[in-house]
Amino acid sequence: MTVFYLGLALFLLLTLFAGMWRILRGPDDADRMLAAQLFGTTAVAILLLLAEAMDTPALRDVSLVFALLAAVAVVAFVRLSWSPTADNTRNDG
Amino acid sequence: MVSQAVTIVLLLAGAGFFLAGTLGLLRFPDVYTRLHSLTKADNVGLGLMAAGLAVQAESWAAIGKIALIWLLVLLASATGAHLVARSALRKGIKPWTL
Amino acid sequence: MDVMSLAANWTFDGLLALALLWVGWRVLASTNLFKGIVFFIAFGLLVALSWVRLEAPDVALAEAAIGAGLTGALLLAALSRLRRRQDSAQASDQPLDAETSRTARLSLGTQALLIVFSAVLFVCLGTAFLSLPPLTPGLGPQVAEQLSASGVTNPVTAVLLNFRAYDTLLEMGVLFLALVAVWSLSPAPAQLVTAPGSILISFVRVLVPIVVLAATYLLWIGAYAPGGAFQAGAVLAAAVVLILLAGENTMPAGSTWPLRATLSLGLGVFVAVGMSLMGMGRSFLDFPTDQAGNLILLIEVAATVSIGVTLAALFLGGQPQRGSPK
Amino acid sequence: MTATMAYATAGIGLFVLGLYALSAYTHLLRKVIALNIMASGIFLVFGAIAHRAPGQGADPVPHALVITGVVVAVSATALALALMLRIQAETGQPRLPDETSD
Repeated sequence: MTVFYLGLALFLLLTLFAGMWRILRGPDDADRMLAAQLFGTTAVAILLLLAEAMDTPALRDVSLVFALLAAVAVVAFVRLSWSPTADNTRNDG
Repeated sequence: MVSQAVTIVLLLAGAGFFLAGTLGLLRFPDVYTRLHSLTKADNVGLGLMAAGLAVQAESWAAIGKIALIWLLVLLASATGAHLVARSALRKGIKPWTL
Repeated sequence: MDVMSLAANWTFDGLLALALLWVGWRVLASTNLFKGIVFFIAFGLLVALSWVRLEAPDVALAEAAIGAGLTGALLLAALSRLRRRQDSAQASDQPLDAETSRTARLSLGTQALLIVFSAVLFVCLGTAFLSLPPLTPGLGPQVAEQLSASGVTNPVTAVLLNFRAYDTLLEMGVLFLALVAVWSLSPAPAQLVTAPGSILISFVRVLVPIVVLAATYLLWIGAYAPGGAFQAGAVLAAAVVLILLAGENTMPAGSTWPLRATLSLGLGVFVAVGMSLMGMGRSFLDFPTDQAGNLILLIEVAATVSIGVTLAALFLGGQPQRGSPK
Repeated sequence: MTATMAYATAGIGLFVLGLYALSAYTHLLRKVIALNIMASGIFLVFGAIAHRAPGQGADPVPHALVITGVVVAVSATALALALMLRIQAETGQPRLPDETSD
């Protein structure tokens, strides 16, 4: 079973690498951000698999932290860099 | 042995959804369709994998933690997808049509 | 370990290490700065996975919260401020999209020299690593020997808050000083003008209590399993950042003294515990064995709150203005 | 041992890459990111060294040092970004003054 878990984790790692192509190509900033969000979910799955494969239940806590913070980057992106009115904002900084 | 078989089937099915989600992210034509494919990996792919691993979990607490992780990812991906799609519409990005 | 699992382990580690290098290169070499930042977020994720593989779950937790969450948000905020100011400063005669001109100032010769130097440095450092004596026991056995006197059973927490408590105290000082410096540079810039929308507000309302609960869990479990004040503080900071991002206005209104008190709480409690130990005839931060667990927990609770609020205040990028209007 | 070597090599490589980018690029945001990459590289080498003793798990002391380092790195990054924005406000360019003048 350990080899099976590890093999699946490896497979997910490979899909993550494939997703890098979307960051390279874009075309829009949002497309790149979507890839990052998919990576977050993939990392959660990889960590859950590794928790079994490496017999370290603590890895579920790492996975929990990823799941908790999965939205931070996307929310920051939408609110700060990509809001529709980003071009006519006040500038008092 | 039955539980192992169940785990293997669920994990393989989940991995299939991750593969499909990644392929969709790479191949679909615009941001809305890519959102669609990506949230399948988040929701169904991770859900199946979490279910498969929960079968093997050592305690009810561990099962609860795995379920919580899945629910949190669901919440994050639904909110993220909504925010990105809404901003894209407001920015005037036209949904892809044939 | 049989051949199959050995092969799977090696493949996983080898691919992950290669990916680290490739993504690190893409982070630095992307002509588009936003692309580089997204690669950096992915990079943080891969680093966290590497820590898992190096059997350092404590570090993986910290890296997951900071590397993949907070640093990405910090960089995105800084980039959007840079771009907005460049947009508003149209009068500038310098090219606005200066992000793309990267190494223009370096001549080809200098660049070649730099590349050769980097290659030589890589070989030297690699040789140095290889020439380390192969079988060092490290400090692991010493830590294990003294663990029962530390008040906790997680060796990393024992090192952080007992054996090397000075490090952690000074680190709280570094965090505090960094914030003082950021506050002295500028007032916090207003950055959000659009309405957050009801879905984002409900999301934050649901998520933040769970995040606070998880931070408490990480703090508590840190005594005997991977976790602790830094991880809990970083997770807490991410929750505060989410609240700030969901608001229409990032300026907290009213008096700033509760904020200032919270920011100095961690350092204050740490020093106060150390000093009162001195008052009882012991050395600074020399915990008595029977009270060590409680004292560590006291310091960690204060440190967690301070780390969380300080990191979030650093995200604001300046001193919040008193009672600033919307 | 092999896995440890892989991460050590990656760590050293990242340090060198970051150092190159730090010297070659003039944009301050790039320099800040380069410093972060260098820091990650150094931490990974620490982790690899902590993981060298076979069979008995990892050494907790370097792990504690790295956790401290990660938090210091993020606060230093925040300070560096604030300095960058201040420099841009003063000079109009996110670059060091001696690298801005033509």
